[in-house]
Amino acid sequence: MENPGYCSGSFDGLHHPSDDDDDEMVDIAGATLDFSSTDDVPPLSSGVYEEHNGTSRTAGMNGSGPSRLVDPLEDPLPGVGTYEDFNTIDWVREKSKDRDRHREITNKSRQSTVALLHSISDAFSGWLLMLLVGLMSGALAGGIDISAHWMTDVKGGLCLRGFWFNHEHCCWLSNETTFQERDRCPQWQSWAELITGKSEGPFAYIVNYLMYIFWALMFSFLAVILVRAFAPYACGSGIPEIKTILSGFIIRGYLGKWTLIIKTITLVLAVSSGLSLGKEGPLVHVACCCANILCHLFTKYRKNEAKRREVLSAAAAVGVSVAFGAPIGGVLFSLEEVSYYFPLKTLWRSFFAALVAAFTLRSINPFGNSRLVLFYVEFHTPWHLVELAPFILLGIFGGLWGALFIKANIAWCRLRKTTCLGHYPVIEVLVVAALTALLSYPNSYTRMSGSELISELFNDCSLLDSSQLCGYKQPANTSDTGVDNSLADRPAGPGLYTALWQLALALVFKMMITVITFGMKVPSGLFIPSMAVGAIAGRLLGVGMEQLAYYNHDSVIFKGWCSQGADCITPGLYAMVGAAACLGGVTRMTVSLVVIMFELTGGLEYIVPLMAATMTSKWVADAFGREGIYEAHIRLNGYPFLEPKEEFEHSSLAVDVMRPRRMDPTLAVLTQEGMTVGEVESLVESTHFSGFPVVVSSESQRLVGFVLRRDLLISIDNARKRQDGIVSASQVVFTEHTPPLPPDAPPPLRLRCIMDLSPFTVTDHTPMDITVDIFRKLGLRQCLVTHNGRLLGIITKKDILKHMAQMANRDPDSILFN
Amino acid sequence: MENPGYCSGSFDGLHHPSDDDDDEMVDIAGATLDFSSTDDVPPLSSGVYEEHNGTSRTAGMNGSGPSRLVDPLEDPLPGVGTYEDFNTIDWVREKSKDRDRHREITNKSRQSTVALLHSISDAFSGWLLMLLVGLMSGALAGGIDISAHWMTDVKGGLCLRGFWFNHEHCCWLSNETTFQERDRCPQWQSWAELITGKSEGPFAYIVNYLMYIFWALMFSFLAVILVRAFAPYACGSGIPEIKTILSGFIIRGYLGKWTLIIKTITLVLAVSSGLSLGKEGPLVHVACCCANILCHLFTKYRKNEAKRREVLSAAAAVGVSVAFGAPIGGVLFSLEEVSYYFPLKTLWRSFFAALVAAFTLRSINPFGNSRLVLFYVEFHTPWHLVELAPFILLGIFGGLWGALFIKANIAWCRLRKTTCLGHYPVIEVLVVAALTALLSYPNSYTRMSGSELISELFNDCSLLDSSQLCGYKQPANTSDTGVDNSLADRPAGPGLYTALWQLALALVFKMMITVITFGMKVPSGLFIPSMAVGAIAGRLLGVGMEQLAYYNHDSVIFKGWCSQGADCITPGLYAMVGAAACLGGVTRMTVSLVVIMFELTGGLEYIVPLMAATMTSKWVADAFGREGIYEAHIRLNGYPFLEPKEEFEHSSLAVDVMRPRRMDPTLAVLTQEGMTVGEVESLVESTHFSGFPVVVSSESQRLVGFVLRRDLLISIDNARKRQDGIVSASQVVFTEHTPPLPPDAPPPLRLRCIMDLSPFTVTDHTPMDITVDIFRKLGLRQCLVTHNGRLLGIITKKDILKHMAQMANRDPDSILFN
Amino acid sequence: AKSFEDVRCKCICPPYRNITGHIYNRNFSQKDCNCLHVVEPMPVPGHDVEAYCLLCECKYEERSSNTIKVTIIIYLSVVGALLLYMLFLLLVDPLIRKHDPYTQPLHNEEDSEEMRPQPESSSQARGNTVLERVEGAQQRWKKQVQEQRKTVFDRHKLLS
Amino acid sequence: AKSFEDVRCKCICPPYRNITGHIYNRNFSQKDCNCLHVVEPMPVPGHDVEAYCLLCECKYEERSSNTIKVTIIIYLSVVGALLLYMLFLLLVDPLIRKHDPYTQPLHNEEDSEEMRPQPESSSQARGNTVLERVEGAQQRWKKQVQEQRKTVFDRHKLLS
Repeated sequence: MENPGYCSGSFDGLHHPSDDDDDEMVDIAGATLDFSSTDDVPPLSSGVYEEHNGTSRTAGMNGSGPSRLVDPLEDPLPGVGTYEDFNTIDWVREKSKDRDRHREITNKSRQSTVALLHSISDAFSGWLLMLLVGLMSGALAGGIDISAHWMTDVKGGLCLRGFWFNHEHCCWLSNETTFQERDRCPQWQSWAELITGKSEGPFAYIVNYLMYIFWALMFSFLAVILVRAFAPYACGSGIPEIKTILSGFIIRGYLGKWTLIIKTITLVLAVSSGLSLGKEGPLVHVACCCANILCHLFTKYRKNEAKRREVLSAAAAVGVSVAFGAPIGGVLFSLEEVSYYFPLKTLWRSFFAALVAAFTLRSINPFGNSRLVLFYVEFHTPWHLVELAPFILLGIFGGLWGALFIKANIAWCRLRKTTCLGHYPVIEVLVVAALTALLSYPNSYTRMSGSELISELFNDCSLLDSSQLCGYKQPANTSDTGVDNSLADRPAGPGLYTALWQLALALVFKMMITVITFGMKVPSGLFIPSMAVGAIAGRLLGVGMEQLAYYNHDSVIFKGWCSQGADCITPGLYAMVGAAACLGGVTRMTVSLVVIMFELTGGLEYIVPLMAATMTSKWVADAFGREGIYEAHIRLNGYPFLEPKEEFEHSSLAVDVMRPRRMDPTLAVLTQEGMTVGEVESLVESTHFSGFPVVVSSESQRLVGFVLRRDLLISIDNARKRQDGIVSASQVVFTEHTPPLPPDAPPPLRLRCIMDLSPFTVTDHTPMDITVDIFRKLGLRQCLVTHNGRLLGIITKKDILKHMAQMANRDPDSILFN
Repeated sequence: MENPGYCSGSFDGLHHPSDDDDDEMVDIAGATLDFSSTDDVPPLSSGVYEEHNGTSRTAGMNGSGPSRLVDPLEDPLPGVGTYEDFNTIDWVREKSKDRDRHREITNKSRQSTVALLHSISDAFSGWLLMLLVGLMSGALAGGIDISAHWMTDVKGGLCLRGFWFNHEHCCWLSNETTFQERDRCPQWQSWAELITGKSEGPFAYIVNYLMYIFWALMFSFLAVILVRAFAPYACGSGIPEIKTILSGFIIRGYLGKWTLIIKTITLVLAVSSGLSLGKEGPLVHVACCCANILCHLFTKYRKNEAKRREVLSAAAAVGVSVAFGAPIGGVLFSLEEVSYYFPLKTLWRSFFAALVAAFTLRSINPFGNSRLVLFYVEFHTPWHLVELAPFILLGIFGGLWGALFIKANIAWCRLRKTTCLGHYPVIEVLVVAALTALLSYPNSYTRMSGSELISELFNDCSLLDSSQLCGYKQPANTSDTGVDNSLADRPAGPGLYTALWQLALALVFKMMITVITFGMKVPSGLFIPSMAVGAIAGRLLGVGMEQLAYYNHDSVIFKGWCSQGADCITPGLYAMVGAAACLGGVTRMTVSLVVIMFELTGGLEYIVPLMAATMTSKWVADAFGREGIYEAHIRLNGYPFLEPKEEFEHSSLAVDVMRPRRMDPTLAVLTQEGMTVGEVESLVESTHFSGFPVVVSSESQRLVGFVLRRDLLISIDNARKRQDGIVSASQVVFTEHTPPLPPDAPPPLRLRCIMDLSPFTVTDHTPMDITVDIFRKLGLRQCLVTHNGRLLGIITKKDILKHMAQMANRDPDSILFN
Repeated sequence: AKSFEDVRCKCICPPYRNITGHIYNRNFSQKDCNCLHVVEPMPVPGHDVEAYCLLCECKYEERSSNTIKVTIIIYLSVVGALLLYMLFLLLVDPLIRKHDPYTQPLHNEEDSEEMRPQPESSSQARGNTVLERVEGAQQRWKKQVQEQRKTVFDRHKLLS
Repeated sequence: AKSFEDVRCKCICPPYRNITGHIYNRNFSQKDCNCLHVVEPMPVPGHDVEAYCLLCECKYEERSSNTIKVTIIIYLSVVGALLLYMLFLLLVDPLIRKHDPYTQPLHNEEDSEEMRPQPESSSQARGNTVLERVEGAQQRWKKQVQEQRKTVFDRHKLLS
């Protein structure tokens, strides 16, 4: 190369390594939107110097800010090699960049001790990062648990011993608690007591009711207004977006520090407001935000989108780990449900991070019982093979509800997206919160929070329990059973019948309200409401089975295993199976769900019932629609997500999908020599493609390489400004050696260094199933199509998604992003 | 096409759909070796008719036997699309075939009810197959457990109540057992009692000693002789080969029915002979054999090498699941250690199969204690953070031992492979068995089987135990502790000191003997010996720590958590951690190992100690050599295995790796028209490549497609024999339309249908790291290299492996297979 | 060192013969946490104590009231700070910035659907004083939030 | 239905005061499996029974002696059959086949390193009688085993 300096950073001097790098660092997470959000408008139009500044800022966001001058591995031109917002990354290019970087460090490490230390610290930085992510997420989850618990109780009253205690901790040391009312103590005052001084009577009830509604409205209003004011990206569950981001999409600011703060704060508010939502999905988002922010501390991850996504996959595991106290389940959740590219190294690291997070959370001990979740249960009562029948029934229920929920929720969200309903997000949240509070207060099972409800339903009745659900008739001779203080099967008493009615009403209410709650503009998870629905259904079925067994324990079915006096049916187990079935129906998880439930209960005995229920649930739900709630939301929003689970079923060929179509004008290509800067610019201006193939000549159409529009524009603009003699008539040269030019011609612009010399190609006869596989497995953004060595066209990820939508009789224009 | 019938099965009539299809079916599993095992000799040389027969038999082995005539998805010519022995499959081609098949069935299912039923049964056949694999493997594992337990005890004596009872079951109902000697009962007679009538004294000891050696020699002789006579593939652990097979290699007969029978039988013999080996690795092989044999029942899996490998991945999970009673651990083992292509569907299915197998095994109840493994333990004693230090020490020990073991074992195996030692496999086994028996009888900890030893070491001492390891000095006041019957920390007594000395000797012995045992020509797993070594070391350290704490419980370290009378150190836990560390050092498993250990103990509490130890162990061992024992054996044997865990570190380009090299003659190519049958044949004869690119013309070198040597030869030979007028002067035509020929020319041979129209290409500038990634992720066999649209060369998997060997300064000729 | 009010031993005794169920709550240390110490006064005569105690379940529990206090106070102060800042941005900021050039882009953006970045604001923000730099950063951040708000709330492109 | 000898209740009682440890073994059903029923005669006086029984650990266990019997017998017969077949192949087979054309390829293969498949044997095996077909299959199988043996034991190409 005659001018090697050009391509390797001769413009570095132009960039001010000023002291505002710090400021840039601060701003890294909250990423700026320098370029417009769609790529059909060229981002470079407002003068070159500003543009240079703009791109350098983008590079800063990508993390190349402070160390730009010291690191020789830097991109040759600032901005080249970065991505625009709402675009998809090229996994191959990113991974290749990382390998180059790694190779450089390894080579250097042989030269000096400092470099050796640097290479060692580089190798361990991944583990350190994981440790930090685990610590931070665990601490945040602990804070969220404590605050949410307190805020939920604030709806009912206040503690006089210290306003920061929730109801349970207020009565922690009280001796006034009785066997029937375990949490009543004088230190805890309901709002009626505080305001009117009376704790009983209809007036006090009305005051409490009103205060409950007031606080619910207050909390939900605060939640939605904070989201709207500071971080609109903090709303919703976050899992669909994280799935898309992990598959390579870029949404700047989605995992930034403001999103983190606001999501953490408003999640507590939303959960405490009594809305039918959980904190599990948002916790995954929170963990991913932590990971993304901590990534900026390490050069290796700051600069590489692919490496960062590995960390984010691990963070998703951390989120579930702290949400359910299930480190292994979290890792499998990340593997099965969220992640796109999950190498083994990430498996190890996410396991490590999940463990660290679980331990941090345990040491915070948010519930005061050394457990990570409120609804941890530990039973070891056996189950009988005959019981598989009701478990499968629960699976069918879960599958049906899952399918129905997805359809209803998507229809509702579509309504919100397309009609004027979407213009009043704040009012919507307030109306739903008011409705929820109004309807849920009278029923004690809806009044309590979702986790408490699940905890109560999972719990098995023993003599020690006094809840309504354990309102069995007392047998005549209690003390005869001696040491055994378990409750053998007994007839249901009036308390239990009341509880069953209330539960049935709660079931209907939860099923309705969750449909319109999920998708509102507050942080909202789906796990807890789904599990609550399933747990209620399961408990109802369990109690029913129990009574059936009690009244018919001589019948053929129960004879063998259900002798009188034996504890043969565990309603709590049914609740657990039901919860798993409903959650499975909604999310279509299988293995990870079973493992999560198994870690919740600590018993390997129940794997088979859980597996039977989740499998049935998945199959039943799949019969109504192949996609889970997250995929449905991804599709609703038109994210560029290539589902790795689904096979491409159709027999189309690459030539059917590629652009240009048969009727279209031919593909816009650059030639490796002979085009002038002006011609290139007008070609780029007149089209909106994000990249251009480079060919030997337009007659032969033999492919040389591929140039991205963004890189091309940045390079030309920089060259025009900085390089002497580059005018519109200068030739653009992509060859290795400059061709002979006439003596009076202006100097050529050499751009080989921004050209991708190894573009992916397939032949026109390649079946689309293979092409889709290549895109999925390698994480491509585009692929060129050749016929007998000649360039024919191009297939982008968007083309494939559009084609798939068309094949499924959906609107191909629903795919919005590249 | 003018002659569409030609390419789609016009020769089907030639194949006899005779009643010996049954016979073929029987022979399917024990696959024949029709072609020679190296590909440099063309397989087609002995006349055309016989060849046709031969290939049809090969097709039968691949499973297309019985239903060949009814299935229209059949390959156009029998033999086309199959693979030779010791070759690598093309994943893309196989998966594409399966998708075609699926599409066909789906399309048909809309036409008739029968076809719909067929499509449904096809969809569920995967699950059914998994059920069968689980049942069969579980049953086999149960049989192996029972037989091995009995045979091990036969070395010591015989039961008079029924010769089929082992020692424990012989004394199952006996009342004569005492607290000290728990398994002594009159029904069980040692050989000395049976032969001489005396049970005590030096003479009886000598008789027992001799009988022990006799049986050990007998069993090992039987094992090696059966392996040699009936199924040489049944020897060894099997995991390296299964890894290679799962990555796409073909070893016909390796998973056949004779291998299954012989491996099952000889595994029991080998384990009972007292050799330092375990049954876990071979159980994986056994499960894979089951899966492969059962695959033949389902068309979907019989015909497709890629689909079959999915089932085999699940079977590997099943193997570990029954070996350790750890279904989740098994799935993770398959994912982390064995599998190459592991889609989510396989995850679910392998989990299901692993569960079924574990339940089958549990219902067989081989140990009479409702547990799946002998060394199941259940402790819940807490551990303290300070103890992490000894755990990490154990990790370091495990890592060092792992690295040392791998080096020593590989050196020994290389010796066996290259020197005359390898010519006496039977004598080698006998010598090692005699040595093992001779040295292990005097020491009670080596005399017992590996699983029993581990079980004893894992066990925590309570008052109920009477083993030597629990020989603590009795405290003065036993009964004061009341309900608590655990053994609080106490000074070691003379019994324990004896045990410690014996354990130390056993440790040295096991470490030595395992090195020369693993790799002998009997079925041999490595898990149990590694775990035994680690467990001994851990127990020693644990007892040491315990005594340290006892004598220094006022020192700074122990003060906070180890008050007098409290049970603060659990030597059993140390044994467990040590076992995990050593196993981790040898195999380099991490997550799956932790999960297996956690399922063995049933307690989530110990995840952190286990994780700390395995991670340390892996890091320490990796510092001495990156590869685990299985990868080391794969490399020793030169299997074509492209390690998915390792990154390709070097900066070579595709052009550096491709053939022809710079000095070589140009690439042998076919042109799409213009070559005669004779020219093609002489080109094929004169080279030994397994495939040829087809180009437009030899001047332009523009790529059209790729033809496999095997397909080409079969097609030409068939055409010469069956098609009128095909002579050596006939033109071979690869184009879609026949070019105009002179009127007197013989009819052309049209071969477009055997040409792969979508060969993979990369450009010459593609970095090798990207190319390696493509090969790995897509499972390619070869890839063509182009420059500016012209064909330059070809890269095969073997080329890549050779290049990687060269880069690592190893002998590139060690890669033997394609 | 756990403080006095952070440990408790809680025994739940179910109904037994004619005695109703009871809950006993003492702040005892772990080793004293058993029925015989905690249940006081013993409601049954001496020979029944053992049977009664077998039915009771005693659990030792710990908490950290400081963690709770600190967490709740931090949480409330963050919420309060955010609310104040929001009010400031809503009410005070427009007033004091009435003639500030920074408000210009804000108004512009609300008009045009396709917002164009305004690099001059950031280049102006590269001023010398700390205040100016902070203000520049704040300005950029406000624009991002506005853009996010438009994407999510108005155009419903993401997260709906 | 479990047979009489397939269930047991085993109680292990550790040393207590001056009484040595004891193991009690009865075949009781699951519901009777506790210390009070199994430990007989009781080694301690009445008032100590409870304390002694608290130290003992009783476990109910089941097995299937039929499964064990069947497994071991099947296993031994398979081993026996294999050994007999091996002896047959080693000793008898070469004798009765001395002039049989099938032995031909066997000898050939031992000479040539690169074994060529002998399709005629399989095509001849497609005879009419069952015996001939079985023999053909056996012959093919023997060749495979020989090839495997050469690969593994002689050439050490695989599995070493």
